[in-house]
Amino acid sequence: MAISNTGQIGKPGGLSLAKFRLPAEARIFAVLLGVAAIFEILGWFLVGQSFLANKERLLVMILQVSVIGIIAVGVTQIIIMGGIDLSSGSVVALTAMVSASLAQTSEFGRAVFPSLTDLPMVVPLVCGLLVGLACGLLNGFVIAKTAIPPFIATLGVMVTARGVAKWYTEGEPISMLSDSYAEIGSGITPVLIFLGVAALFHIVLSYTRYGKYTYAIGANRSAARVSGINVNKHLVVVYAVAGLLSGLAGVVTSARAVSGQAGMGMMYELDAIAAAVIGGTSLNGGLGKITGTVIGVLILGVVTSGFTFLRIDAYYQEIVKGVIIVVAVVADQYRQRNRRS
Amino acid sequence: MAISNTGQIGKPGGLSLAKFRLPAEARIFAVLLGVAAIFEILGWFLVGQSFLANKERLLVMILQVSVIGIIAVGVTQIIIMGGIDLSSGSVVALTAMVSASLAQTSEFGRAVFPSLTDLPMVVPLVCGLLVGLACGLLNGFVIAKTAIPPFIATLGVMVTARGVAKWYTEGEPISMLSDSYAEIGSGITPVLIFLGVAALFHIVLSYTRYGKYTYAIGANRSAARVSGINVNKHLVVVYAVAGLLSGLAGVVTSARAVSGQAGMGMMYELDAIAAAVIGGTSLNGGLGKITGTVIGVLILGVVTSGFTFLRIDAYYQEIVKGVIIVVAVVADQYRQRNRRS
Amino acid sequence: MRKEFPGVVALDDASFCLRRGTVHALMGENGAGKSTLMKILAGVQPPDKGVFRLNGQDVALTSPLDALEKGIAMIHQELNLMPYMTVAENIWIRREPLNRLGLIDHGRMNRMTQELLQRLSIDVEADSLIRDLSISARQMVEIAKAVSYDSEVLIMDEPTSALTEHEVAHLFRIIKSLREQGKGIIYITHKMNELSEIADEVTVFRDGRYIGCMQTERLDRDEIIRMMVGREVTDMFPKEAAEIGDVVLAVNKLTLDGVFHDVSFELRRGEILGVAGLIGSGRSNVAETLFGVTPASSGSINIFGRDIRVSSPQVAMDHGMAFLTEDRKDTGCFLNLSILENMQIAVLNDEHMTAGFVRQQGITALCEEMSATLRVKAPGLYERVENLSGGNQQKVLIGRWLLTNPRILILDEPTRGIDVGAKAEIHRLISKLAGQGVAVIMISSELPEVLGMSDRVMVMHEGRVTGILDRSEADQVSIMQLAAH
Amino acid sequence: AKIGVTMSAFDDNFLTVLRNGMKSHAGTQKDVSVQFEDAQNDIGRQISQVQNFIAQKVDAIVVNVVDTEVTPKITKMVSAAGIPLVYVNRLPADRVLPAKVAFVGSNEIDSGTQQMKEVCRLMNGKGNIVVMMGDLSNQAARQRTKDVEDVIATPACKGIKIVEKQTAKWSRTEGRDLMMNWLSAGVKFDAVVSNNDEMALGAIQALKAAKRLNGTIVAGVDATRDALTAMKAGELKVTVFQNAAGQGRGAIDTALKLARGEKVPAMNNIPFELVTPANLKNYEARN
Ligand SMILES: Nc1ncnc2c1ncn2[C@@H]1O[C@H](COP(=O)(O)OP(=O)(O)OP(=O)(O)O)[C@@H](O)[C@H]1O
Ligand SMILES: Nc1ncnc2c1ncn2[C@@H]1O[C@H](COP(=O)(O)OP(=O)(O)OP(=O)(O)O)[C@@H](O)[C@H]1O
Ligand SMILES: [Mg+2]
Ligand SMILES: [Mg+2]
Repeated sequence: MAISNTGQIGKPGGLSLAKFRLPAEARIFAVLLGVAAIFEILGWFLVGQSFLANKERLLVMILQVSVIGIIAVGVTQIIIMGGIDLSSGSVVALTAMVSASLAQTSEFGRAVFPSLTDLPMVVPLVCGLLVGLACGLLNGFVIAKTAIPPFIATLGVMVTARGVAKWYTEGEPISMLSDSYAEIGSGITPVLIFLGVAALFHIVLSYTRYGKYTYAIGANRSAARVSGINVNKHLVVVYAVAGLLSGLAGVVTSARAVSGQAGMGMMYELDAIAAAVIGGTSLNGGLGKITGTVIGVLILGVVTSGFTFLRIDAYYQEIVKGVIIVVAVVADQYRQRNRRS
Repeated sequence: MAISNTGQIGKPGGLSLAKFRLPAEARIFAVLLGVAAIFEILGWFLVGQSFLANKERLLVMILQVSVIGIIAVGVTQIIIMGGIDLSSGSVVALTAMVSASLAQTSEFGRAVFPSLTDLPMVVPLVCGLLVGLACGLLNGFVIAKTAIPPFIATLGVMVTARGVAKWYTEGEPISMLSDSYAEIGSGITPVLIFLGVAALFHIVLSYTRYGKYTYAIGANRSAARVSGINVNKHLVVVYAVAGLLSGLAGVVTSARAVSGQAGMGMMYELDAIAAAVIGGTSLNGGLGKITGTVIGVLILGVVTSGFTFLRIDAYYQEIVKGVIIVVAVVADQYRQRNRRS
Repeated sequence: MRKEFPGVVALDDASFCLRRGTVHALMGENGAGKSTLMKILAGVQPPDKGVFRLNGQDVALTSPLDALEKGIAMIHQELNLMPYMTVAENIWIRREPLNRLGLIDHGRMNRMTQELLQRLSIDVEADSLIRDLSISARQMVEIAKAVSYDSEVLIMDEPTSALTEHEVAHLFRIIKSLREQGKGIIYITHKMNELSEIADEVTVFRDGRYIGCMQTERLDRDEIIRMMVGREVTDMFPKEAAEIGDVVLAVNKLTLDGVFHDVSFELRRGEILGVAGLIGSGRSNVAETLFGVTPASSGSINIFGRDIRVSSPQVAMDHGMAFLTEDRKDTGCFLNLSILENMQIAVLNDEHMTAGFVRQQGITALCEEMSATLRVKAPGLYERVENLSGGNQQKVLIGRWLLTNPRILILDEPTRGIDVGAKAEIHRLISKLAGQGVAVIMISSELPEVLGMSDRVMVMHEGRVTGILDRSEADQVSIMQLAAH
Repeated sequence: AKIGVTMSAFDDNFLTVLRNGMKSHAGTQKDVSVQFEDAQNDIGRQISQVQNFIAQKVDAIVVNVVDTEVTPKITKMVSAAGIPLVYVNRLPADRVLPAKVAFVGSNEIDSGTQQMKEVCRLMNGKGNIVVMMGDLSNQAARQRTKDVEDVIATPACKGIKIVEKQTAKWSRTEGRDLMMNWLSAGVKFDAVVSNNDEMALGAIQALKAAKRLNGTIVAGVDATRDALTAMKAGELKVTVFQNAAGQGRGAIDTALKLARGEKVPAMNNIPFELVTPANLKNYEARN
């Protein structure tokens, strides 16, 4: 007894190719181009200069958001998995302190660990990553074991990590870092690290089991559990990975400033979340792409450089930045709705 | 967690079984007492003094969190309704600037509005409230009209409002406020305002339709809609009310400091959200009480005073504050689970 | 009426007419547009085109509130209650009685609720929280709420899908009394046997179009099915003979404290074990425990001769089990992921992986094949599951578990909310699997389904097994006796 | 000439006076446009702003650095681009400043030292003090606190003891709360030494409410307008004036000179000045 497939497109019993559909990233990319174009046009009128035809400026645009970008990659995964991470900025500070304290040269009289100076660059790097990883693990364990909302768990870690960063040297900044360590933050290295991390996680999220599980948990946690995914374990792993990336961001930050300071990374978590959401990641989970986040990060970079370029006063920069965050997300939603109807 | 409710609630056939249940506030109150008791005991051992048997200290405990408390009342409603508000701290700053600028005395040569000095106290008060209301309306309208996540909408307003606060006098602090205005922030007035607001909104949330709508929308938005509630309208109203309360908090802050400064209220939003969640309000919406929030606010106050009392270094304060936020919520959840099984 | 959603025409030239003092049943396949039309009538969604008349007057509704004020109330297909509010608060939301101060008079509200519930003989306390009620009690609260509007037109969208026989009978009494009061009632259902009992007229929809309308006196079951599906559906429960083999699963005194107790049974290769019982009898909980979702507190599970501590779904899957849960939306689908992602999630084990990477081509081919076998109706594998009709979502989930090549398949309400055509198809598939030697546990609240499909029937009541019947001795009466105990 | 200025914060009272000093002075010059950026106390952001200025090819960059440990890096970046650089207000950590780089400002060590020395003098070298610190991740907070401790370690002030030391994050309300907590704990002290005027003013409010202001010496740093008003009312006993407007003017002038290729001294110290009720008049119109 057969039932005919009245509405079926393509061969009966089979599935045809998916309809062509503009991917979400393309829409966000259009927003990016739009923003850049506005600055380009205004540039010609107001400054008499091209905004984009300036290699140095293009580099700075990405450079200044590389650290945010590295964090945002980790945060994107967490949001896709249905979580949130408010601790990234503080983890950046803590990592920056710890890794800087291990990257000091012996020339300096007041090293944090006088016996641990002139270490090869890899030591502070690895220790920094480990500190980040530890913070991420802490986030993950608290969330998995206690089932409290990630907002609260990571808020707690945010406050605590900042406290530990200040306590580490009692607020004293850490300077006189070795040249090889400073190398991590100089020239285009931060950009390369950011893009490398983004490429890696693009692949991981799209083509590995780790990625599939992340989306599945975000889309429907209990369904993921019934499908045989060890949800709690995966949750810990994803938060740990995000912590690791925050740690990397902390290393890059301290290498860039050639010093470690407890006030570093303030509010970076919000910029990273904003970048991810502007890039099309849904705060409800299950939806998002690293490519989108990269574009979201670039939008923030273009806006910052654009304002300086147009010599807009800092007050207006902040005012307009808030507006842009909202408008970018609204524009994205609007296009999405339009496309679907 | 189980996918179906293993608690076997209700007999088949539709009989309900209204078990006796400790209200959530009682549990949080126990946490508050526990925290206070710890400080009391430590106090006798370490300082040789009673922590609680000190009228002055009890007053300070509430006084120092009154502003957070006023904000937290508004934020609690928003969270009950299933939203979030990151803009409160910035709205405090903006309101503080605007109302302070209208509360200056003419003795002062460089008033912001030289022609608008020596105004009766009610003018800056009302204008401050209106500024807060306007910010709240902006939040509400953006969220209702564009359907973007409240996290993003209020993040945008947060950044913008801070920018406007800085722009208002180009960062210049506003001082020489009239004595009648300063009155709002002196003595126990802030405490009375906080408790008054809390009592008012306790009644509003429990005994008015406004309250019922708020819970209904947070619990099940589409159910609220099909029950005939104008969800979007109510959403705007609730955000507006929360904005109004942030405005009130801004007035109290500037009156307390007898000056208006653009850096005021930094991170207050997180403290307010933490207080609400510690007090048992669920970030998923539909659940929460003003009484719980008041207790949550008090816990923050007790902890701050307790640390100063025990002469614990500022670093440790921050570290422990993070831990307490997490532990309070975990303790609450744990008791909740225990009770249920 | 016409209504389009992105990519779907939900309603196309649909018409419908309801008479005062009658119960009008509305039938059609999943996705035929029944709920959509009702949502338009209740002001939840605006139509793209078309009008309707109420008492001879054209009306255009702007919101649910507007509909309520014009005398149209609706019980929605999904439950629409606020879990942390009381029964009274849920029923009277937006219409709370106020005292002189303009504050809500909770005492009066509770009394009003108690009166209403008494009048309808619904046994629920006015001040209990919704989250403390069983699903069926919640459904009764929804019904009470709809009745409380005292509206001219009452729309009920599959109200009985979560009710026991006892409550269905009770609901029918309520409906009949409303009919006597001269109200018009629209009643949507997939259950054929309810038609003759309650409906005066039946309208059938197919693919968003009006197909036909007839009086129930002249009702012909096959005729309606033909109108719904477009062809004859002859064999409703195509049970194939399968060779019953060795015991594959032996459950002994399985207990989950406070939920079910001392559940023991055996399951053999090629056998279909039906599980019957009233709603809330604990069948789903047993299934969840078997699959490791809620590990047992005592008792043993023996799979292929070995005692296994099934502590998580992974363990169950490692031993060849698969579990289709009863709630598609809550524990089944990843709504905003594609069909492909939904189907492949349970087979991302080492077989299809290289160093953590998914060998996508192979899996895609398998999924393609599976959806062809199951006749999933969709534009492509990359379509989001959210956009599929319920029946097709169900097929995708069945596909997910079939890809794991299970040896023990647990199906919990495999056809809940599924239309006649799709149902027959799923039944055929289950038989076929049993024929291939898969052992099947099938939980179902529909007796005809249990009777038609099972080799043996296990009956549960309040968390205990009250009997296991052979196919030969199982019938409606014997099962109901054990289920009600 | 185009000058790019990056300030460590816009919402800091003292730095606002400094910024306004630069702005108004630049307004009096011909063909000078100044662009201000707000680093919001974030060193990473500040480095990016400098890089943006370099990409912009401004004629000179003025940096009010978030934390002085970072200056070697900034010096290197800006020098490599051949753009003149002026550090304002906070003394750079560079051991030597290369050509086209200069500093205009005060030596931070002086502020806390002058403040504590005066308090010590008022206390006749003995008694108890409480210290209110700024945000601990901020350099000035640490430096000023250290200065206070250093002064107490000198023989002349040996009799002074720090009984409490806590942060109030630069803010007046937090200063007020902190003081109220101390008072309620029954802490006994003769003087309040605060890292800035704002916290000192908060302390004054709390002391006034508790009727404990009489007989308590309150000392701040910055000589903000509110602080001078409080001093005039006899509430604040000590503050330290830092010539914000002068530093701002000096920074712009130095930047312009460097941009024109003129030679300027590398270090331009504009000293801190102690303000007490005795010399209050000289300062009232200045910040
Ligand atoms: N909000 C929506 N967005 C997109 N498509 C929708 C939406 N609501 C309904 N549809 C589609 O419209 C069609 C009709 O759906 P409707 O819910 O009216 O069916 P139904 O007859 O009630 O089916 P069932 O018997 O399963 O309840 C289906 O194809 C469904 O997928
Ligand atoms: N989501 C839920 N919320 C509250 N109680 C629930 C929920 N799901 C099930 N229950 C209750 O748990 C008990 C056992 O339910 P279970 O689902 O195992 O029964 P069942 O026989 O499978 O019935 P059903 O036909 O509803 O699936 C019942 O008392 C039921 O009311
Ligand atoms: Mg339907
Ligand atoms: Mg069930």
